[in-house]
Amino acid sequence: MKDLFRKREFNLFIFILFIIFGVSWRTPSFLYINNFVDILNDTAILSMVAIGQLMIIVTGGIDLSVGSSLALSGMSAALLNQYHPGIPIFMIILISIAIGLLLGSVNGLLVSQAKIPPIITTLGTMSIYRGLVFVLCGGTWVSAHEMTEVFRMFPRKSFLGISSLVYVSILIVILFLIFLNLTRTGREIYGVGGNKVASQYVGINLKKIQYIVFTLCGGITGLAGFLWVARYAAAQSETAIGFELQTIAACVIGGVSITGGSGTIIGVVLGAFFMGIVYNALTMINVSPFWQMAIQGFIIIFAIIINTVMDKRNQQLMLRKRSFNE
Amino acid sequence: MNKENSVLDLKKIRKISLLNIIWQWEIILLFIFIIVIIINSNLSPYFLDYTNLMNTTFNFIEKAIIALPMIFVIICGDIDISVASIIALSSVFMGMASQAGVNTLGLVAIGLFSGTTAGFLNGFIITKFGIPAIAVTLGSMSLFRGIAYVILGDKAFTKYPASFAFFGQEYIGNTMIPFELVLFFILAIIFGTILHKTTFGRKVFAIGNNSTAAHFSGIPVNRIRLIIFAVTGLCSGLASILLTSRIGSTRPNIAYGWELEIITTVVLGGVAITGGKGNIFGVIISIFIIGFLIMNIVVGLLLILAIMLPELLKRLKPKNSFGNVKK
Amino acid sequence: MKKQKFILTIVLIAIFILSVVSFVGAKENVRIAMLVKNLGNAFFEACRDGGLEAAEELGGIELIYQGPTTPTAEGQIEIIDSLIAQKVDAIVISANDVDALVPICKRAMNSGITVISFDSGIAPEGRILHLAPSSSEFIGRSQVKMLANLIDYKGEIAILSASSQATNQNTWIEWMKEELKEPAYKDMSLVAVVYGDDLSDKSYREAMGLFKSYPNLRGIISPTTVGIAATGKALEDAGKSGKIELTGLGLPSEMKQYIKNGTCRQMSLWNPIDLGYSSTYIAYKLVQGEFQGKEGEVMKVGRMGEIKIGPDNEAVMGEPYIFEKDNIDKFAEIY
Amino acid sequence: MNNCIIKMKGIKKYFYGVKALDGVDFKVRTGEVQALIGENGAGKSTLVKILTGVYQPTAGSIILNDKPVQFPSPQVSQKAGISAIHQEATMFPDLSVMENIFMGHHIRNKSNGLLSWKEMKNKTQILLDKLELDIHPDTKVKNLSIAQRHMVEIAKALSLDAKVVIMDEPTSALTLKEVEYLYKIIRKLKSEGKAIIFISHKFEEVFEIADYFTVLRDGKYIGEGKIADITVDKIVQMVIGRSLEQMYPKLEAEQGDIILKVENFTKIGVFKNISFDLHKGEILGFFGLVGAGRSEVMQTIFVWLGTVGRKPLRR
Repeated sequence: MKDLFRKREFNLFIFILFIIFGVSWRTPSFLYINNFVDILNDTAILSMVAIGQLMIIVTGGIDLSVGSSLALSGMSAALLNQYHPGIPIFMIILISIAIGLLLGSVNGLLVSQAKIPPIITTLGTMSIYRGLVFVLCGGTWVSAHEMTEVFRMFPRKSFLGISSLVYVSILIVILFLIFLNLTRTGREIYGVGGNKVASQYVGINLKKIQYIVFTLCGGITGLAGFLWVARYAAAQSETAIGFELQTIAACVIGGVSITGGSGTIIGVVLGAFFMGIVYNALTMINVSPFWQMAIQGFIIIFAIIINTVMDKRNQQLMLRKRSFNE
Repeated sequence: MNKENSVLDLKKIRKISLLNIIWQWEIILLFIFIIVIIINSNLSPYFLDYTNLMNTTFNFIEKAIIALPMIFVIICGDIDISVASIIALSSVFMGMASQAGVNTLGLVAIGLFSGTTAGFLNGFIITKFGIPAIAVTLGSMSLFRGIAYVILGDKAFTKYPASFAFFGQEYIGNTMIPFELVLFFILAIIFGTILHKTTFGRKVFAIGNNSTAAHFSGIPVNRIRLIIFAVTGLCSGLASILLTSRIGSTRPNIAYGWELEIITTVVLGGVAITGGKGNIFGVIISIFIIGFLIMNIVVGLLLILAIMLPELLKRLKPKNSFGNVKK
Repeated sequence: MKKQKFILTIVLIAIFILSVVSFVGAKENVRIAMLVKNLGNAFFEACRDGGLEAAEELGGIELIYQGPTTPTAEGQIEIIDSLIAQKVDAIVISANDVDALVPICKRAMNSGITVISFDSGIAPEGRILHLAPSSSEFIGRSQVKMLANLIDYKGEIAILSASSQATNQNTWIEWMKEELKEPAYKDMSLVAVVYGDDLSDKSYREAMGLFKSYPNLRGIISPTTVGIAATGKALEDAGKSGKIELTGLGLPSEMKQYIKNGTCRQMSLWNPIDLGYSSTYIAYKLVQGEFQGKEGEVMKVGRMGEIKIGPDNEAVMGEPYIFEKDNIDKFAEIY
Repeated sequence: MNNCIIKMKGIKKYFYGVKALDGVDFKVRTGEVQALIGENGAGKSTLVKILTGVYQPTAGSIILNDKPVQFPSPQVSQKAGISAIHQEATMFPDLSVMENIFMGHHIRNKSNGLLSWKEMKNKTQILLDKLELDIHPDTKVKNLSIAQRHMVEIAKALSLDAKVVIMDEPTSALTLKEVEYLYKIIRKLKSEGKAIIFISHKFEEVFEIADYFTVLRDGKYIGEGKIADITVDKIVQMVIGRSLEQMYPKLEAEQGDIILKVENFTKIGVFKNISFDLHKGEILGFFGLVGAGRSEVMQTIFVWLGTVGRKPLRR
C-alpha cells in the first residue's frame, strides 16, 4: 500500500480527483455520469494513439507523424467507403489498420535500418504523409452523406451506455497492457530504452524492437484514423493536425520519461484522461475560449513540475530508507 | 581502448581525398541548394531576378534568426518548441505598448525584453527542476500563445508607428538588400564566432556530448543552458519585431507552426538532434534551401534522403573481413 | 566505398544537368492566381471550378490555384511573394487576415499586379476592390432571422464560429449581435460564442460543450462550412436533433445528410462557383483595362449580370441562397 | 586437467588492421577461479568480449567441453552458460531488480506463453537470499549502490544457470568491506562448481581469491600457471615486463605549504563539518565506505572553487 503512494501515476490520479472536485464544486453537472461518458468518448482516440507514442518514447524515440498517418489512413478508409460502399465494415477497419501498419513500418525501417534519428524520420514523414492526404483526396472532403450508415454509426453503437469507440480503446489498452507487461518483446522495449548497451549484452535485437514499436504505433494510428473519420463523419485533409503534440503531452503528463526507459500504460491513459477532463472542465465552467489555451499550458507545466518534484522526493525517501538498512 | 582510438585517427587520415571532400555534409547541402535554385528558375523565369530573390528572403529570415540560437539549444541536447509562441507573445506586448503610444524604440525594447523573459522562464524551469526541455516547452508553447489569446481575443493590433515598418519592410539604402537579411548575416557571424571560436562554444559542445562529464569539468552546465534558452527567447523577440513590422499587425495566431520548420532547418543543416555535433555553415545553407522551397512533401523527402545518405554509403561498402565492429 | 561514392556523384551531376535542360518557356496567357485560405477546403475547390469556368469562357487565361496547407496569413504572404516573383498578372485572394496581408499586397500592386480580394477581404489599402458574396450586414442579420423563425423568437442561442481570427466570420458575428438588439428578439439571448478553428474534431467538441454548459440552449448559428457540419454530427450523436435548431452557412454537399434528417432544417450559402467565376472574371477585365475598379462603377460580369462597386471599393454579389429539405438534393450535386 | 570447461586457442583480434589480441591461449576450469591479469590495454576486456559473443575473433578457436563452438552473438554465449559482469554499467536503471535479473530471458507461463511475474519474483527472492542480499525485488536499480548492483549482476548470472561467470574488475568501485563480501560469494560459487574468470590488475586480490592465472601484455599471451606456485614479484615481472623497482622507483617528496584548507565544510543532507589541509607535494588520500560522501565532498569543492563566492550550482 505504501508503494502505491510512491507511484507517479498515483500523484496524477490525486491531481485528477482534485480537479474533478474543484470543478464539480462550481458546476455540479460536471459529475453527471453522462458527462464522464462524454469525456471517455473524447479521450478514447487520444489514449489509443498515446499508447503507441508511449512505446516509441520508451525506446528513446518520438513519433511526430501520428497526426499525418492518422489523417492518411482515415482518408483512405473514407474514400474506400465512399467509392465501394459494399465493402463490409470490418474489412475497412482491417484495411485502415493495414495502412497504418504500413506507414508505421516505413518509419520503423527508416529508424532501424537507415539509422535516421526518430525525430528526423518522423518530422520528414509528417510532411510526406500529410502531402499524400492531399494527393489522395485531391483537396476535396468526404462528408457525412457520402459515407454509409454503418460506417458513420460504428463508433456510436453503444452497449450498456458505453459506445463502441470506448470499447475499442479499452480493448487496445488491455491488449497493450498484456503486450508490454506480459511478453518478452514488451519488456525488451523497456530494456532498449533503459540502456542500449546493456540490452545488447543480454541479446535484445535493437533493430527489431525499433521496427516493432513504430509499426505497432502505426497500426494503432490506422485504427484511430478510421474511428476518427467515422466519429466526426468527415474526412478532411486537415484531420488531426497538431495531434502528435497532444499524444506527446499525454505521455509527458502521464509520467513517461521523455529520454526513454520508463513509462506505463496506466500513466498514459490517465494523462490522456487528464487532458480530456481539463478541456471538458474549462468548457463546463464557461471559461472564455480565449483563456483555455493559456490555462491548459499552465496546467501542463504545473503537472510536469509536480510530477518531477514528487518523483525526486520519493527517490530521496528510498535512498534514505536504504541507508538505514545498511 | 587506446588502440581503437589510434585506429580511428588512421581512418581519418586516409579520408582526405577529393571525393571525400565532395561528400562533406556542407558540400552536399550546397549541391542541393544549387539544384533547388535551378528547379525554381525553371519553374519561373523570373526567379533569379535580383529584386525577387531579395524579396523572397523576407519570408524566412525571421525563422532563420531563431534557427541561430536553436543550433546552440540542439547542440546542448535540448530542444525548444515554444519559439513560435514567444513570437506571438512578444508581438502582443508590442501591440499593447503601441496602442498606448510607445514609440518605435520603446517597442523594440519591449519586444526584446518580453522575448528574453519568456525564454528565461523556459530555461529556469528546465534547469531548476531538471525537467527535459521538450516537456517544459511543450507546456509553455500553449501557455505563451494562450496568454496572447487572453490579451487579444478575436481582435487585432494594427496601429504601429510608421517608422516601425523599417525593420520588416525596408531595404538598406537603395541596394534592394532587405534590412532583415543584413541583420541576419551580422547575427550569423556573431553566433558562428561564439559557437566555433570561443570557450563558450566549446562548453556548449561539451555539454551536448556528456553533460555529466561537462559538469565535473567545472562547466556551469545549467547556467549555460539557462543563458542559451534566454538568448533563444531574445532572438524570438527579435524575430517577433521583424515579423510584426513586416505584416504591420498582430494577431495571436501569428507565426503558428513555425517551431517545427525551424527545427527541421537546423537538423537538415547537420546538427545532431542527439546533441554534441553541428556547425553553423550547414545550417545557413539549409536555411536558404528550405527558404526557397515551401514546407511540404518535398522538404520531408529531402530531409529523410539527405540524412540517409551517409548511412546509405556505409551500406554500399562491402563488409570487411574483420567482421562487424560493434560499439 | 570510393567507387560507390563516385557513382553517386555522377548520378547527382546527372540530376543537375537534367534539371537545367528541362527548362520550360514562359506562356503568353494572362495569368491569374487564385489564392485561397487553405488547400483541401471544399468551399474553395468549388470557387476554383468557377474560376476555371470564367477562364474557359474568356479564353487566354491561365488560372493558378494556390493556398497554404494551414490557414495562416504567413503562409499566404509566402505564396504572394512567389507569385510576385513569377510576375503573375492578377491575384484573387480570400484572406486569412484583414491587416497582415496589406503590406505584401501593396508590394504586389507596386510591381504591377492587379490584386482583388473575394470571400474574405483585405483592408481597402491592400487591394483594388473586394468582392463580397453578400453584404456582411445582410449575412449577419439574415442568419439571426433564420434561426429566430426556427425557434419562434424564444430561448438561448449560441454561435460556433471558425477561428477567432477569421475576418469575415467576426464581421458577421458583429452584425448578428447588432440584429439581436432589435426588440423582436427580446426573448432570445446570445449565451456564448465559441471557436472550432475550422477543424471538425474541435468544432464537434465545442458543440458538445455547448449542449452541456447550456442545458436550455435552443439554437446554434455556425457561419462556417466545417463548423456547421461538425455541429450537425454532434447534434445527431447527442440526440439533440430537433431540440436544438441549427442554422448557418454550409455547403449543400456537406450538409445533405443533416438537412435530410432534419438536424438542420434551414441554412444558407452563396454559390461558391459563382463567386469564383465573378472574381476571376473581374480580375481579367481589370488586367485588360476594361474595368477601372472605381467606386460607383457598374461592372458587367458575364452570366452574373451587373455588379456595382460600393463604398470602400466593396462589391456585393447578391443574397445567399437558402437550402432546405426540398432543394438540397439538387444543389448537393453541384457544390 | 579434465575439469577444463573452456579452452581458447590462438585467439587473434584485429581492429582495422591493428592487433588487439595476438594469439592468446586461455583456459577455464570448473570449480576454480581463473585470474586474467594484465595492464590496461593488455587485451583483457577484448578477450572477454570475444568469449561473451560481443566481438568475433579474427582467428583462433574456442572449445567448450571438448567441442569447438562459435559465439556469433551474446545470446549464444549466454545459452552456452557463459555470463559476464561487465565493467561498464550494463543495467537498466529505471527497471526493477527482478526485471534486471530476467531481462533477455524472462520466465514465461508454459500454458499461455505470457510472462509469469510471480515465478520471477520467487526466483529473484531465492537468488537474493542466496547472496544474502536484503533488497526488495521491486526496487529500481537506480536506487542501488554500486556493490548492490554487482550483486544483482551476479544474481543474474546465477539465474541463467551460468557455468562460467566472468567478473571484469568487480572490485574497482567497492569498499574493503564490500570486497570481503564479494570474496565470500565467489567462494560459494566456486564450491558449487562454477568456473569463475576474475579480471583484475590488483595483485593482492589475485593472490587472495584466484587459483590459476593467465597473464596478457600488449595483446600477447605471456604465460599461465597455478597461483600457489608463483610469487608476486614474478607475476609483476610478467605483467609489466620489468621488475617492480624499475616501475615505481621510490622518490622523496618535499612537503610544502598548505595550498587548500577546508574547514567545517557542510552540504546539508550530504556531509557535514569536513576539514582538511592539502599541502604542496603531497598525495592526500580519502578513505571511507561507498556512500560515505567522499565523491560528494570532492565534487562540491570542485564546483565551489569554480564559482567562488557564489552558491554552488546543483544539478
